[in-house]
Amino acid sequence: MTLWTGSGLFNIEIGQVVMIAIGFLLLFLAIRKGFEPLLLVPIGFGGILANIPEAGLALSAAENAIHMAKPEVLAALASALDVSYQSGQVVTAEVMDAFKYAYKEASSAELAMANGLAQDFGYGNGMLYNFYTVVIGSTVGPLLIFMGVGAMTDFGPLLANPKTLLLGAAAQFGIFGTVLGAALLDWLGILDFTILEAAAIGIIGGADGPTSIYVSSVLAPHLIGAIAVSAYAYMALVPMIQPPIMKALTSPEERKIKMSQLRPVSKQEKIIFPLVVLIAVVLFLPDAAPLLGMFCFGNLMRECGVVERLSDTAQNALINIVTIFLGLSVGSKLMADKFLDPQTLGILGLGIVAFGVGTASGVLMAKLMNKLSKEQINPLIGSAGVSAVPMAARVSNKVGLEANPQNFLLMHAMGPNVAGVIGSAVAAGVMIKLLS
Amino acid sequence: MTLWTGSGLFNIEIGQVVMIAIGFLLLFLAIRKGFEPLLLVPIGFGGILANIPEAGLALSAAENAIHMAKPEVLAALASALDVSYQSGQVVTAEVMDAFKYAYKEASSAELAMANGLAQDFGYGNGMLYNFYTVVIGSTVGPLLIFMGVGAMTDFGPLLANPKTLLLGAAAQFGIFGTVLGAALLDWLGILDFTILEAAAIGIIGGADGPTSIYVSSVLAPHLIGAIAVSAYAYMALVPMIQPPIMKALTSPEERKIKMSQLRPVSKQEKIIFPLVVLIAVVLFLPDAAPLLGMFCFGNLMRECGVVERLSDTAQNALINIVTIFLGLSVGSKLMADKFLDPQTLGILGLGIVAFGVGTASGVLMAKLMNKLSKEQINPLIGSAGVSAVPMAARVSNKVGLEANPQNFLLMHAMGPNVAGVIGSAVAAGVMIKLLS
Amino acid sequence: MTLWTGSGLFNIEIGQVVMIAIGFLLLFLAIRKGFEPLLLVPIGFGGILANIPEAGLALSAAENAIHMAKPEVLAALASALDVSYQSGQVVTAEVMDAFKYAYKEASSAELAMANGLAQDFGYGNGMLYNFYTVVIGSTVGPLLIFMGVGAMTDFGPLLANPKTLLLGAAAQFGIFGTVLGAALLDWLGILDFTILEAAAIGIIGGADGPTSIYVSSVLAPHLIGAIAVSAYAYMALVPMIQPPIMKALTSPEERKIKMSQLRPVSKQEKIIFPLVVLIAVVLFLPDAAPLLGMFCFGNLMRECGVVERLSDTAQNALINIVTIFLGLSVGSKLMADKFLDPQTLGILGLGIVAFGVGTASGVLMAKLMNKLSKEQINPLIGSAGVSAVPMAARVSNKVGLEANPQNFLLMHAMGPNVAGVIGSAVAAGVMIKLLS
Amino acid sequence: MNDLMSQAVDLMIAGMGFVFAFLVVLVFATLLMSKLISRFAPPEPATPARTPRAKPKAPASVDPDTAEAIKKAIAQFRSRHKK
Amino acid sequence: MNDLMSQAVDLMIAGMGFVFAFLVVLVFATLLMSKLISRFAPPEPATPARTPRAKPKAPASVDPDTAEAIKKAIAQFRSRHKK
Amino acid sequence: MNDLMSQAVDLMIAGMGFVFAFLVVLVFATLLMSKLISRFAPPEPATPARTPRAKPKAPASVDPDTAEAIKKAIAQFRSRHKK
Ligand code: NA
Ligand code: NA
Ligand code: NA
Repeated sequence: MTLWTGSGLFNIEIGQVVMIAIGFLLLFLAIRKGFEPLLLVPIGFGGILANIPEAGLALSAAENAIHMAKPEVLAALASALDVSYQSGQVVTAEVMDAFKYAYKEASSAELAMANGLAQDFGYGNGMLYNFYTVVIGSTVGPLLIFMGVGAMTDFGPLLANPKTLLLGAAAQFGIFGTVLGAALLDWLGILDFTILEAAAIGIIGGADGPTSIYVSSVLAPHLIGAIAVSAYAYMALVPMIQPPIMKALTSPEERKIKMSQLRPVSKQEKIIFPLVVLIAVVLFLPDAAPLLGMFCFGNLMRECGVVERLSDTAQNALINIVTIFLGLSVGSKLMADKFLDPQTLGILGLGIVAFGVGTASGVLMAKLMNKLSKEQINPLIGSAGVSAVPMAARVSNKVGLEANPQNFLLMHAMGPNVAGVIGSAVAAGVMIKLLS
Repeated sequence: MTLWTGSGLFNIEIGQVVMIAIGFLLLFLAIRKGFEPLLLVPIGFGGILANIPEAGLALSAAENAIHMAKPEVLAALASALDVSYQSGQVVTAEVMDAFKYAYKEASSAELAMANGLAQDFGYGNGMLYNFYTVVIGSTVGPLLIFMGVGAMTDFGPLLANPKTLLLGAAAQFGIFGTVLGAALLDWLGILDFTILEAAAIGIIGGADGPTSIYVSSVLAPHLIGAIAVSAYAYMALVPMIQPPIMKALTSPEERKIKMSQLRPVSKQEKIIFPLVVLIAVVLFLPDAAPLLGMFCFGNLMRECGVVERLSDTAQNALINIVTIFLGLSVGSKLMADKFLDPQTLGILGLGIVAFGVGTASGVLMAKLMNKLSKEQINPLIGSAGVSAVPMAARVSNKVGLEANPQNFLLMHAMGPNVAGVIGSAVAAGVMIKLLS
Repeated sequence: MTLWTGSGLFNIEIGQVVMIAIGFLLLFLAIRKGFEPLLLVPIGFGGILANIPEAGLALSAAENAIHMAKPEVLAALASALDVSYQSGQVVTAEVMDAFKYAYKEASSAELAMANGLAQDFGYGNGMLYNFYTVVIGSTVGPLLIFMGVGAMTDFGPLLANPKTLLLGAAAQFGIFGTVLGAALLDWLGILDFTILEAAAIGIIGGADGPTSIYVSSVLAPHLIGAIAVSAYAYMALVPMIQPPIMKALTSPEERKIKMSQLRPVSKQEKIIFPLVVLIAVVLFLPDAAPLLGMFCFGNLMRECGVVERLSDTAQNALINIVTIFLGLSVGSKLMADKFLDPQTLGILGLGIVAFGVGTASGVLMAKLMNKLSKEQINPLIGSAGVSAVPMAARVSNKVGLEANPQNFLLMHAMGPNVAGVIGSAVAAGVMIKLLS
Repeated sequence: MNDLMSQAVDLMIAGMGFVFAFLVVLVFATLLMSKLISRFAPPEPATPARTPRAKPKAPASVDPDTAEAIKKAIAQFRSRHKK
Repeated sequence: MNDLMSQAVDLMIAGMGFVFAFLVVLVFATLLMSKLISRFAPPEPATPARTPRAKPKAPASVDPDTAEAIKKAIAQFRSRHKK
Repeated sequence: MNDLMSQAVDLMIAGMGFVFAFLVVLVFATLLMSKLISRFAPPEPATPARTPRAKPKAPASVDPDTAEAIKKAIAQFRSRHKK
């Protein structure tokens, strides 16, 4: 009997069915459509695991104990969580809600006590809960990914043409425009958001996975699932989202502009550039230090030439290990009660706005720069400022080739592309500074 | 003087000498005899380290403090652990036992307090204690190994002939038969076991290392050393244990049965199969979700073809790192007071019974299937249902070749072989569901 | 405004400027001068990150909360840390010092409570603080490096000529002579040291990075930054420090002594040797068990030939991952208030003394052995006993070649070189046994 | 028969029953899956787009130039060998 | 305009302002850096000493002896090929 | 001589004494080990069975077919070279 009453089929809720279907959809998009599979395969799979009924893989020991609702356990938890419940009292839906609410609002001392008690009664933290706590709760996961991305990034094209940093700055308008969009939805009464939630949603416009996960883990952890899925899905859709916007904002002549070949960049410049960025962080924006610090550290390991074995590990074994756990951890937040919410639709809708606004801002900034300077740049590389490395740069190149088959923009677009990574990390630092 | 009174030679106990000798024996078996060296080298070495007198590598800070028995420290611990001991009281053997007993029975809050106090007095957790807590206490170690094994497993032969799943089911009789055997020993008054201990011992019959470690860490952590050693040792002995049983239960004609070549299996089937298993877990056995979930995740990463770098890391760097720590952690449980117990002899004796019963059940199931179906299968592949991948499949092949030098059973035996892995994980889920 | 008052430029202190400059100096030495870059690149970068004003990357949640000094937070912390501060009281410099002092002296229970409260108020542990706690606070980092070093070490030359172990013993005089030097500076009133600090400084003379970090993390964690920097810097300077001493203590004839070719060493000897060392540790010095145990485990994995995949991971992915975190963690201790202290100058001065004394002792021991035995050894290999693998052995070879271009001492010097690693680990065990 | 014995028997019945039930379901689910795939799915699926950051781990240890030269050398050797 | 709206506007102004300020500073810092390097630093820096423990990860999968033989074989092949 | 000084002297005496004692013991233990091995152990031990899961990490980057062809090419080259 226990086997049947404890089975998934007996306990499954409609929300869990929907979320498992969403998990399979993510796997389908990742495997068959090639949507950022490195993240979406673990996220999708983690989402399915998190919604297995009765398994409680994404719940803490105390949450699992509350879910099982044995009266003697609840009585013990009641004292730890300050809920009015006496042993033997009937466990009604209100009682359950009171426990869940109390757990959500508990101080860290109360949480420690409640989880300790639950463990004494034989309940344990779910596997995904542990992964989330270690990898995202501590913020270490996104930072290590960022270190690895730094170790994979070549700043050469940016150094050859530092002006393109401005394109990476302009594209961050996608972030803040989206915050405004969320506020607008709230003002119109369509959806409710706090400023923290609005900011976390905005960061989707950064088009950078680890930055999105880092910011939402700090500002609005309950939205991390929807935000990460939105960010990675739209990054995969960049080849569809960007070209119409790019073409609408540029004339065929502008798209044909040929850019002069990039000058060669010396080894020393590449070594010193991450340190220059680091100094700017030290002086101006300490709150971007974790993200940009690790990014610059990874890049310095890459370029300095004397720690290849560390650089290689940061780009391979370490980033792969962290990616597996990060994906599963993000997936653990794809739970019905948090994801099946109108807010999620809002996040998906605002996400595509974010990418569009960022793309447009980058292109328009390029056109503005052409107005102010003699040296002409092809405005198509402006769209690469949203990040989405290296997809956005490839899109610039492809649209450029359509206008002029001799015009190879790829290397020129890599400059704003990596500038966009720095730009979003700076925007993330500003939002964390002002809001947390 | 401290150097001499603190030396191993001055403090060593006979139990520690015996355990260190057992550690060397395990190293000998692993290195010279090739007994599952990937696990038995770290387990054996960890067993030696855990028994170094006075080093306390496998003890927590509080246990180390109790062992050192300084009166002022004991007085502080007395209040945390609720032992009646006043500062200055003579430290007799009874006092020490009272502290050890109180520590064993302490709630998690008391443990946290006791370990905190011990740290304030300068004691620390032993290295192996930390490894055990992180890798096995959290259950993450065996699960990651299982993920890596999933990423190394090719379900092709199973998919070509799904009926062989039934052979993997039958062989799990080794697990439950052994539980019965343990109960019998208890009934006859030869040894004492609880049902939890009996179940943990039974899982040896699963012939799968990470499953054994996972189940015993959940049901009977104090037996984990003996169970893991027994499981890995008998897996290494499969080429000696299985053939006599296989030959006794089959006629030469049966052993000569030639099986038709396996059909080719498409890429899509391989991708979707782990998801089918996952759905079955979702619907029927949530308690198998951690083990089978990670196994299917590893296999999906392998087959989906878009995350090679993650699959490669899961099969190499990550599984190797976890194996090192898992082995040392299991070794930390090879301490005299827990291992040198008649129960261990019972575990070693029951373990070989478990392998034998599983082998026999698999072979008999194959014969039964031949009775019921026209399509004949060689009963020698039934023994591969015990798991012990890929050793048991090779044994089937070898015994088959002895009967008929043209009869290559290896690929046919791989089906029940991997089915046995799924079967034991399901059995593990059932036992955890019903008993914990 | 928050952006400006929270910026680095507004808040930076002179001490931080100096420490950041020191971080850049370490990077310069590592990258341009090749000073042990695998450690000094992460240490230097970590030092810069730790000194970013207002970022608090190297501080715990409670330390960050105290630094921000919001009255309501301080009031809450006051009760946890037992500081007399009422809500609303003016936050003076004395109040801040009272909080910092109370935090430093707090028991582990008080620390847990204070950090929990700080987290409830939205403060978090700095990234580097977390790294330090996990990697060095738990002592696991240096031990894993040692395991990897063991897996990279070939004991062949030592086994071919075991007498050279004595050279590795003699060179440890550098460690204890430096302790004496520190005591002398204290006696002369030049600097203040405790015996724990003196011992931790002495270990620089072991010329072995992980041993130095391990010992100072146990005996004097506040000095770990200066000690690690000093140890790695002087290891890089071995080619400059050693030759003058070696030449001053030897005659040209001694330097020309040709040594007979080393006998071949069998596989079995290499497999059993780490176990012999382990038995010696078990019998005589349990306190060296963590260091030498992991070292022998790594070496056994290397030599036993049946766990290549584990040995490979220990030598590559795992040691690289740990090196990254260990370096950043050590760098986190390069904070102005701890590093910019006359003690640091003392540590740098004593460090070079340590290397010099160790070098001289090794050479003199070799000359003494030549007096007592017929079989002559070239005293130049004595200097390799300080460790600094494999730099010191190369120095022996180079100085030997200067005296006699046909005299290749490299393999002969590898014996004392690895003996020095064992010797310093033994010395570390003795100091930990007697002092902690 | 004592309590442990009856618990063990219960566990065996429930356990083996469930293991067989689960794997029998899996047999049918697998057969169904294979049938559906062979009917509906294209025999050779379009290779999905590879993720750009997943650069191949094991770089060719021989550079392309050399490799081509080797290939030609081998081809030449073989053509001679046949004669 | 409600409170959230005004917060969002403030955030945008402060955020975009800061992002531009930061990256403009970075443009000038980078230009300055490149100028200083091209003036003061040697165009080709001395290769720094490699750390001894950093043994190459990917060992040559062909042993040196064989490699040399291959090279000679290729050279021989090429010299013949040119004829 | 103050307290720290005397502690340091004590530490040195105990420490160097112990280090030498330990390593002298190790010298004799090592010599004994080598003697025992050369007497009792076979000079070339049977290669222990490899663990099946330990698949080689670095796959041969040249496929066996090619490798053999190369070997032959080299052999041929060498035989010509000697002439
Ligand atoms: Na961006
Ligand atoms: Na099995
Ligand atoms: Na040394």
